[in-house]
Order: sequence, then structure tokens, then C-alpha cells
Amino acid sequence: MAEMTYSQAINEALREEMRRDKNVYILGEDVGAFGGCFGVTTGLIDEFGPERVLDSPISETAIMGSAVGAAVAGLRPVPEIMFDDFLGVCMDEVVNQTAKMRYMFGGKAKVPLTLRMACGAGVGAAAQHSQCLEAWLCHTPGLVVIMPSTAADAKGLLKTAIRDDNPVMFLEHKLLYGAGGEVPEGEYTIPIGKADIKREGKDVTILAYSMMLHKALAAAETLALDGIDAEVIDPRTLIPFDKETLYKSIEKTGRLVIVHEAVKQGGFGGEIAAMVAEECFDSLDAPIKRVAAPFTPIPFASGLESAYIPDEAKIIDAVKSVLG
Amino acid sequence: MAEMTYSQAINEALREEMRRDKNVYILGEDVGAFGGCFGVTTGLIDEFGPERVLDSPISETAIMGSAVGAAVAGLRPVPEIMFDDFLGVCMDEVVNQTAKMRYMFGGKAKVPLTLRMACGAGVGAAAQHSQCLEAWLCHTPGLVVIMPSTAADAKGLLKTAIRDDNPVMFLEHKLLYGAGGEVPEGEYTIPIGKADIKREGKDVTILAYSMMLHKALAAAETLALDGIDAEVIDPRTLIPFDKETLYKSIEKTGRLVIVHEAVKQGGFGGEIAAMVAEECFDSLDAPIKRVAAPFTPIPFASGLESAYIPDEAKIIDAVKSVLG
Amino acid sequence: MALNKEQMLDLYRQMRTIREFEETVANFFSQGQIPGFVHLYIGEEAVATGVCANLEKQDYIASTHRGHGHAIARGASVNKMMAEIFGKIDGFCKGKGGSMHIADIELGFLGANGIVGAGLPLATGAGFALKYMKKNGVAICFFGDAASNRGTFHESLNMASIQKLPVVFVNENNGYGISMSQARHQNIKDIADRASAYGMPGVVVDGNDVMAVYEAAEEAVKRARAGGGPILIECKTYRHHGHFEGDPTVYRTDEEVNAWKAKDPLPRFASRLQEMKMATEAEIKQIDLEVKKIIADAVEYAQKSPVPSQDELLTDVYCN
Amino acid sequence: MALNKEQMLDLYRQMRTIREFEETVANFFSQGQIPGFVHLYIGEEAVATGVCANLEKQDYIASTHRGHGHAIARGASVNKMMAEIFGKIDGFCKGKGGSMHIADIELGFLGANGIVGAGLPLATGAGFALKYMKKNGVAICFFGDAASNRGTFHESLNMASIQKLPVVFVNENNGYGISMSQARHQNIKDIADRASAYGMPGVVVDGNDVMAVYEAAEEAVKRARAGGGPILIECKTYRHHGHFEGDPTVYRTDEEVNAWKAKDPLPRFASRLQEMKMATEAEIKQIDLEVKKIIADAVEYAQKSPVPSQDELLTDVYCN
Ligand SMILES: Cc1ncc(C[n+]2csc(CCOP(=O)(O)OP(=O)(O)O)c2C)c(N)n1
Ligand SMILES: Cc1ncc(C[n+]2csc(CCOP(=O)(O)OP(=O)(O)O)c2C)c(N)n1
Ligand SMILES: [Mg+2]
Ligand SMILES: [Mg+2]
Repeated sequence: MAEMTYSQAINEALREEMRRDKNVYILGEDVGAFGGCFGVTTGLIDEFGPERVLDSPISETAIMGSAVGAAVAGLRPVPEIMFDDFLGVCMDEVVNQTAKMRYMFGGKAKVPLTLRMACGAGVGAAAQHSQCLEAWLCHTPGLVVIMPSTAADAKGLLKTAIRDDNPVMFLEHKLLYGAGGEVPEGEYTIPIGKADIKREGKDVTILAYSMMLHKALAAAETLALDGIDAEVIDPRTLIPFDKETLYKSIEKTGRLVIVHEAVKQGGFGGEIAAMVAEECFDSLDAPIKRVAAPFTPIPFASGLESAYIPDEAKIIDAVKSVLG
Repeated sequence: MAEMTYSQAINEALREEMRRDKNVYILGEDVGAFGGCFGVTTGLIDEFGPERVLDSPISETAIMGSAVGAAVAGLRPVPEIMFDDFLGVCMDEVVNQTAKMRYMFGGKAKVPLTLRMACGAGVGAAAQHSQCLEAWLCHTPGLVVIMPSTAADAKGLLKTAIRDDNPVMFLEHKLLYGAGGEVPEGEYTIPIGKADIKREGKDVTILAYSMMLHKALAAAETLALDGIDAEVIDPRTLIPFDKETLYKSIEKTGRLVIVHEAVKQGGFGGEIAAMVAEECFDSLDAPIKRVAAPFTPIPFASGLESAYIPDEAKIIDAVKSVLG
Repeated sequence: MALNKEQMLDLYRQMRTIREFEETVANFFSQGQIPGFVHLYIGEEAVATGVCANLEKQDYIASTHRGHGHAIARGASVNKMMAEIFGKIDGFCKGKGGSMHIADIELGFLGANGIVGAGLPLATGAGFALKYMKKNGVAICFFGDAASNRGTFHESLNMASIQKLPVVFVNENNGYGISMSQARHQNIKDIADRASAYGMPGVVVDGNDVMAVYEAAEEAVKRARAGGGPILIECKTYRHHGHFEGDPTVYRTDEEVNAWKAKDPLPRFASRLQEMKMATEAEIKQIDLEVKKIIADAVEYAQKSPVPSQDELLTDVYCN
Repeated sequence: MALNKEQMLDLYRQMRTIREFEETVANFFSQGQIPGFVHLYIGEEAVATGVCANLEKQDYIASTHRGHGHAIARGASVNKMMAEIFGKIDGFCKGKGGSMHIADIELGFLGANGIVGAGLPLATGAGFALKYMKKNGVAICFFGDAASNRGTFHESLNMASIQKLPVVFVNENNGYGISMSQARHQNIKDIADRASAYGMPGVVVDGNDVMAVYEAAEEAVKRARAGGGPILIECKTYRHHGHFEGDPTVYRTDEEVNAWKAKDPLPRFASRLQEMKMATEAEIKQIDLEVKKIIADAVEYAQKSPVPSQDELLTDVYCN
């Protein structure tokens, strides 16, 4: 195992896949010598040159649209949108082109691209630079949606994503970029669609992903002091979603708390809760609780932003309430 | 009561509100002499002239973006996007400008616009002209989301929407345009955020909106022949959502089936189910069932399209399964 | 390069095939046998035909909602096209796409597209791929006059220009976006003038003259293949039918329609062929008859093809 | 119209206020007292100042992520601005917006904007409203060189042109979009040349010369008010600081920075004022001192203002 940051892990995944397959290229704003807004692509242009690491004009529509065109024509683009908040600028390309092309063409197209983007609050970037918008993507047939929470997962999943023939939406939490973690040495990949039990427990299941996984783990440790043994599941991939791992856990614990940073209303947690309420109803001993952001844009002032983001205390409250 | 189509009812609402308030104007593609792609704005240009009924270039970004600018500067724009499928083209304007402006500016802006758009499958328009994308909008704090199912509701709610100081997303189902209905004579409005019990019953609650309300009502009649007495609730407004009416119904029936045409995964039905599973758990005697579209783009061929769209038979099955 | 007789007749045959195909579709649509929206290319045949005659196997084209002509000119099977439009399993997309989504990536046809202006970045990306893979290829993007007001136009031409991509942007200026005339939707006369905003050349061509289109495209394609970068070609043309079948076309006058019908690219090229002694009237009639048969066969093919089975609903969403 | 002494000194005072404000923000940012992203306007003061000096009460401006200068030039309270940047309740947005969302609709300031190019359609809409309500007003849109590659630029200029709206599009060409130089992000030299794609005039101005900017804007604003329609003004300028505070600016050379600093709009205008005998060095120093005090007061105001209370989190999402 090597210790590295989430950002370095992503950088390594990009580098390894670009070495492995010359059809992989990167296109995004300031991804070249500047290394990307968050430094994730640092140094790649030195190894692969400006033909494979392309600085783009501020034209997300063309970034995404040209990536689809290049993908169906045989390349494996890894476009970057600086913030997932800018998805609205190229949503048509993501939803009506990227996601639907294969189906509309009767299976006769492949769109092997991986769109990377930074999401999440916590740095005072306010309403237009802090959102978690995975719910839009999870409602879109044809897309794969991945939100890794650790450096190791980020590396292994990004490598798989780049090799996958389906379009993958890869959401990186900006607060995690600097977070360190153990990453296996050498070549490895992580399968898409496999959840990871990040902590085993028997009293309650906490499902959390991306940044919130870490808050859930911290909450679990605090709960342990009160004798509550929480199981913490990280789905890692939202589409396809690993129901089996989750349902098995609920059968054991009988209780579920779902945690995500996105706005609760209409968030992907609702889908998970609904799925469970439909397919796992008899295993449930208590209502399903969701811990997520309130129905408001993201405020700038630090105190308000902290109040906005779900935290350990709220997770603990939710767990205690389902435990009765 | 007067008999008129859904389309005529919307046209009347527009006409009445434009007469009432000279700051109301319409902007969209072919909304003038052509009368709009579905004929909804027919004749308005004759009464109000091209200064208030503006044909737009194919520039949804500018349609929506300029509407926001005009709204904060004191007008009440009623922009039209021909198909809600094109939301992706102007999603940034909808989500990052329209919805967030008031909050970002500390309450010191009003964005009184009403975006009208046609949604829904059933006319063989295929993957890019048939979607129901309300879930994206329902996940966006700052927006009001309305999906009327009848001519009377469409008229009364559109009038309220235009007068409302919040941005309203108004989704009209294209299969309903030609559907007739009774509409009250004279001036009336319908409040935003009030569900309507379209059929009273005691055995099961069916929540359905837009086109699906009609399929739910048909299913309820068929179920009645089997002695099953279904209550059918039309939320009409999705944001804000009338929980009270729904919860009261569930307390009575103990069972809930949610029906919408949008893709089930990540659809707004998930939010409703999750809400109920969290806040109404003890009133539930059975798992919550959702009847909605499968996780696939919308196919062209008529037979496949029919299989895609939720129908009476699927609603009946779902009801029977929660009763059984 | 001057075209020989065979090539010239091929151009004519291509245009006639498009015309016959479209008239047949119009006919079946009016009988209610085709669902959804259908946008016909009648009157604009010279554009797709003149452009695509310059293409090679590795090249790509991106199309629009009005895509039948582009597909045929690129060499797509009319049988599979007709079957698709009828929603049958032997269609290009197994009946899942319909008129607005006919595509064949293998053939270098990136698809018709239901989103106006969406083809522009797709073609840009295909051009990028061709350059990246050193395939000596070129990507063509067809798009309408009204589409030239979408942001995708701007972003794509800018990107293609700075990346010096082998992309030929072919504007089909038929004077209208649905009901809105060009004079009302933009404040310029020649869309080709927009090229200068991206530092690329812009050319105006008579889009009803297949030879003129051919020659302009020839030069543009040659330049692009040689690494000269993108170019914008504006073809002035007209659609004889309404925007979609069923459009009452209240927004234009009979005079205007008739003036343009007098410039119909088909009889015009037929006369020219005769003037140039490239073909006799009989030869042309013969082609017309052959084409009629081919399209009639396509209809038969489509009608005989089964509808997709119900399990097709859930396939092709993802690759495995 | 020639400016009198008082007006000229006001221009100077305005620019000095922006400079002092920005340097103060830079200072507090580097001390870690300001969260989030901060984009400073230092070096570009002449643009906002020269343009906004032409505005009347009913007019609107739309701004960018680099919006402090625009706000100050439009007459926004530096106290409320500073408080906003510090995230305090007395800020323009009660601390909910921060640097990138300072706004004051009452003042005709449609807001800074975190989305590059988003201001273009907003200003177009505000211009539409002014025309619709016959307010004899004008809407200004500031936007960067890199923003001119976004689709919103294209769609907005086209719409403003066909609707003949009173909108002045002011391009602030500081040569870079973050790290990407203009030469790399577009294949043209003068962004003003893009105006012809919309049938509107385009003008290039020395953006470091406040008088030149003032005069170009004066003409444009007058024309727009008189119903002459929109216009595009390109102001060539430069930002002295990095893209955002903390940017190591690896993408440009010291020579380049120094060459531009030699053209710093502030000392340049100060000299000009003295040459024109509009002000003595002492008078200018006096203004500088006064401004220093004003900004110091703004900091005090901001620091004394309380942070927003927790219930502010959920207010202002909807009107009631
Ligand atoms: C983004 C988008 N906006 C609107 C439409 C509806 N629409 C379909 S075709 C069309 C007109 C297109 O005009 P033009 O680009 O000139 O092509 P033409 O139809 O004349 O060939 C419109 C408005 C659409 N499909 N996509
Ligand atoms: C749609 C969008 N894409 C990307 C960004 C990230 N971003 C913020 S400012 C900026 C550069 C803007 O350059 P320019 O328009 O020239 O303005 P300047 O910063 O030079 O004033 C970028 C890429 C953004 N905020 N919005
Ligand atoms: Mg056209
Ligand atoms: Mg710049």
C-alpha cells in the first residue's frame, strides 16, 4: 500500500490509463500546464503532450459534445467539467446525446467516455460552485454514475470507468482532493456496481457516499461509544446500484439511515428509500431516515454553510431516532 | 361550466393574464402567427401584437436567460420551451440563475416568470421529444413545479403561476392538449400547493399526476368492479407538495401506489415514497408501490412506446399487490 | 476535378433517390402509417448529394432532424431507412429511433438528431478523432439556418478552429426555422459571414445547384484533409414541403414557394446534363424508373419487416 | 460631451476606490479571513469606471465572477460589499452570496455571477424590459474574453440584435481565461470583430484609458437609448493579479506583466489629469487618502457586522 491523496490517486489512474491506451485523451479547461482548477491533472501534459491533454476554451457544450463525437468515432475521451454545477451548461449533450445514443441507434453505437467533475460544498464557494447534482444523472438511463469516497476507490474505479464502454459520470468531491488514503501498489481496478462495506455492524445500516461516507464513519465510531454498532455501506457506484449488499445489511439490522450531501428533496436518497420501502419492507423495523441538505441553495457565510452540510451530529440523531 | 380542451384552457389563461397585467409577455419559438408547435398560443399575437408575443430564434439559453433578466427588471415573462426535453439546453439558466437568484442575493430579487413546456410520450416522438423531466426541477430549491392534469386545473393554476412572484415550471402533457374538460366560467384561480382528491375511496390511495391521473382514474373504475375502492389524489403542484392531503388519505387507506410517467429510477415518485416511508411509516399496511417508466430511453416503435408508458393494467396490478 | 459522365449520373440518381424516398414517406405519413414527426428534405437534395459525393469511407457526417437526404447521400440502405421510419425491427435502429434518429456509425453517419444544433459538437468531436488517429478523414456537419443561432454553433466552430480540425460545416439555409424566416431570426444576410468570427473561411453557394455544391465541398474537403482546418459553407436552398408533414405553412407565400420550385435542383440538373450531352432525356427517365423501383422495394421491405418484440424495450441501454 | 473637472476627478476617485478595495480584499484573503474564491479587478479599473459613468438610475448592469469593480462603479456601497465578502449579515446578500454574488437590483446591478457568460442573456433580458416599459434605459453587460466563447454570447448578441434592444456588450479582454491566453482560446485578434456576425457594430478601445472607455461607452449608450440597438465594445486590458487569489500565474511571463503594469490605468490617468491641469499632485494624493479612509471604514463596518444567524439558512428561498 502507498499513502497518497485522492487527487494524486486520480492523477495516477489517468496516467496509467493514458499509458495503457493511446486512445485515451483529456479535454477540459486549464487541464494542461495549469494542472486543472484543483491540480488533479498536474504533470500529465508533460508526459502526454498537448495532443492528448487539451486545454479547452470555456465551452462546456463543445467539450461534452465533441467528446461524444470522438467517443463514437473510436476514442476514449476523459473530458473534465470544472464543477458539476456547470452540468446545466452541457446537460443536453449529457442527457440527450451521450446517454441516449446507444439506445436510439438500436445498440449500434458505443460512447466510451468518462466525464470527470468536482462536486460538493465546504470551501465557501457558494450557490453556483458547491452542488452535488448526482440525482439528475441517476434519473438518466444510459449513464453510469460513480462517486468515490476514498483515494483507493477513486483510482480503481476511474481506471474501470475509462475502460468501460458505457458513458461514465465520475463525481469527485472537492473536499476529498487533499485527503490522504492507502492505495494498493501496482495495477488494480474496482468493478463498477459493487458496494463496499466500509464498517461492519449489526444494529443499523448507514448508507453514505462521497464526502458523507467519512462523516458516517465518524458518527459510527461515536455511536459505538454508546454501544450502538452501525454498519456503514458505501455504494461507490450509484448507477448501477448494488441493491444486494444493501438489502442483505438491512435484513441483518432492520434499520436504515441514508446520508448524502445533495439536497434531500428529490435526491438519490429518496430513490434508495423508495426501493427499500418497496422491496425490503418486511425487513424494516423502523422508518427509513434520510440525512441530507435542506431545500435551499448553498449559502456563502461559513456558519450557514456548515449548517447546510449534513454532519456527524445529524447522522447520530437520525440513527438514534430509528433505534427508537 | 364551459367545455374546452386543455390547450384552449391554457390559451385562455394566457389571454386573461395578459389582459389583466401589461407586464406579462410571451417569448418562444413559433409562438406568434404559427401559434406554437402545439397550437397553444394560437391567436394571442392578434390581440397582443408582436411586442408581447415574441417569436424567438432557436436559442433556448437566451430565451430562458433573457426571461430571468426581464423578470428581475420588473416584467412577468411567460417563456415557452417547445419540449421539456430541451431543458438540458438551458438548464444552467433554470437552475443556477432563475432558481437561486433570490437566495444568493439575500432575498433582494424576485423572479416572477413562468416557464411553460410540453412533456410526455405517446405520439411516437421518440427519445428526445417525449420525456417527463420534472424530477430535475423538483430537486432544485427555488422553483415551483406544476403539472396539471385537467383543463380546469391547467387554467386556474397557470393564472396563479403567472401572478406568483416565484419562478414556476409549468409542465403540460402533450397528449392532454386535445383532451376536453369542464372549465368554470369566468375568473377563477387555483392555489399553488393544494392537491385535489379526484376520486374518493377507502381501500388504497393512488397518487398520480399529469397524463397518469387519467390512467389512474380509469384503473380505479375497473378496480371498483372488483369491489376495490381506490382514492385517487392529484397533487397538481409537485413543489410545494401537499403532504397533508396525501398523509390523511394514507391514514385512511393504509396503502399507497404512486404513478408517474417519468422513469421510475430517480423519479419524483421516489421522493414521495421516501417521505411517506419516513413520516407515515406507522400508517402503512403494505409496501409502497411505484408504477413508472422503466430505466430506458423512450423508443420510437409504437408497440415499444406503449410498453414503455405506464398503463391501466400496471396500475391495477400494483394496487392488487399492495392489497394482497 | 471534373466529373465524368458516370459520376454525374450518380449525382442525379442520388438526388432522385432522395426525392422519391421523401415523396413516398410523405404519402405514407398522410395515410397515418408513420407515427411521430417527419421532416422532409424535398427541394434541398443538391446539398447533401453535392457534399457527400466527396467523401471517403473513413469520413463522418452529422445530420439533423431533416436527415433522410443526408443518410441516402452517405450511402445508407433505403430499405433499412424505410423500415426504421415504419418502426420495424429491420430498420437501422431496430425501430427504436425512427425518422429523427436514423444512424449508422459504421457507415460514418453519426445520426439524425432531434435536438437542433446538436450535431455541431458531435462533428467537431468526430473531426478531432480523425485527426488524432491520423486517418486522413474529414467530418461534415449539416445544420440549418436557424440552428446557426444556437450556442452549439458558436462553441463548435470556435473549438474546431483553434484545434484546426478537419471539419466542414455545411449550413443548409432554407430560409426558415419552422415559421421564422431568416430575416427575422438573425440580422445578417449570409450565414457564411459568421465564419470570420472564428478565423475560418466562409463561402456562399447556390444550394440548388448540385455541381456548385460539389465543387465548393470538393475544395473544402481537400483543404481539411490536407490539414488546412475547418470551413463554413452556406448553401442557399428551400424546402418545398412544410417544416414537418402536416405544417399548413401559413408563414410563407405561394409566390415564394413557386419561385423556388422553378429552381428545383432536380429538373435543373437534368437539363444541365442534357445540355452538357452527358445524358439523354431517355436515360434520365430510365434512372427515374429504376429509382422508383428501388423505393417501392424499400417500402415492401419495410412493410414485411416485423415490429420489434417487446423485450427490445429494455435492450441496448448499456453495453455489457 | 466633454467632462468637467469634477467629473474627471470622480473618475479617478472611482478607480482609486476600486483599487484600494481590491488591495484590501487581497490582503484579508491572504490572511485567511475571507473564504471561497476571490477574483480581483486590479488593472482593469478603467473599464467599469469609464462605462458606468454614463449610466442613469434606470439602467442595469450585469457582471461577472470578477465583479467588485463593476459594483463600485455602479455606485454600490463599499461597506455592504465588504461585509458581503466577509460573509456578514450587513452585506448586500446578508452574507449568503459572497464575492461572486454581490448584487443590488434596486441599484440596477444584476449581480456578479459565478457562471462564466451567464450575464449575457440576463442583460439582454433587462434591456428587453427597459425597452418594453419604455424607460429610456440601457443595459450593460460586462464579460471576459474567454466568456466570448460561450454559447450564451452568441445567443444573446443575436437576440439583442434582432429585437433591437438597448444593450451595450462590454468585453473586458484581459488576454486570459484563467491560464488560457486569448491566442489559444480563439482564432481571432479582436473580439469586436464578432459583432458583424450579428449585424451590430463592434468597437475596440484601449481599456486602460478611462477617457477612451468613457467616450466609446458614451456613444454606445446614447445610440442604444435612442433606439439604435445593441453594440459590442471590446476593451483591451490586463489583470495584475492571478485569476483568483492564490493563482501562481505560471502561464505568463514577468515581462508581460511588467509591460502592462507600465500602462496601469491609475497612474496613467493621474498624469493625464495633471497634464490637463485638471488636478495637482496634491489633489490626487488627497483623493487617495480619502479613499483609503473610506475603505478602512468599510473594513471596520464589515468586521463589526455580525454573522448571519442560523435561521437565515432557510429564508429567502421563496417569496411569500
Ligand atoms: C434545441 C431545439 N430547439 C427547438 C427544437 C424544435 N425544432 C425542431 S426543427 C426546428 C427548426 C430548425 O430550423 P433550421 O435549423 O433552419 O432547420 P430546417 O428545419 O429549416 O431544416 C425547431 C425549432 C429542437 N428540436 N431543438
Ligand atoms: C460555465 C463556466 N465554466 C467555467 C467556469 C470556471 N471559470 C471561472 S472564471 C473562468 C475564466 C473566465 O475568463 P474570462 O471570461 O476571460 O474572464 P476573466 O477571468 O479573465 O475576467 C473560468 C474558466 C465558470 N465559472 N463557468
Ligand atoms: Mg431552416
Ligand atoms: Mg479574461
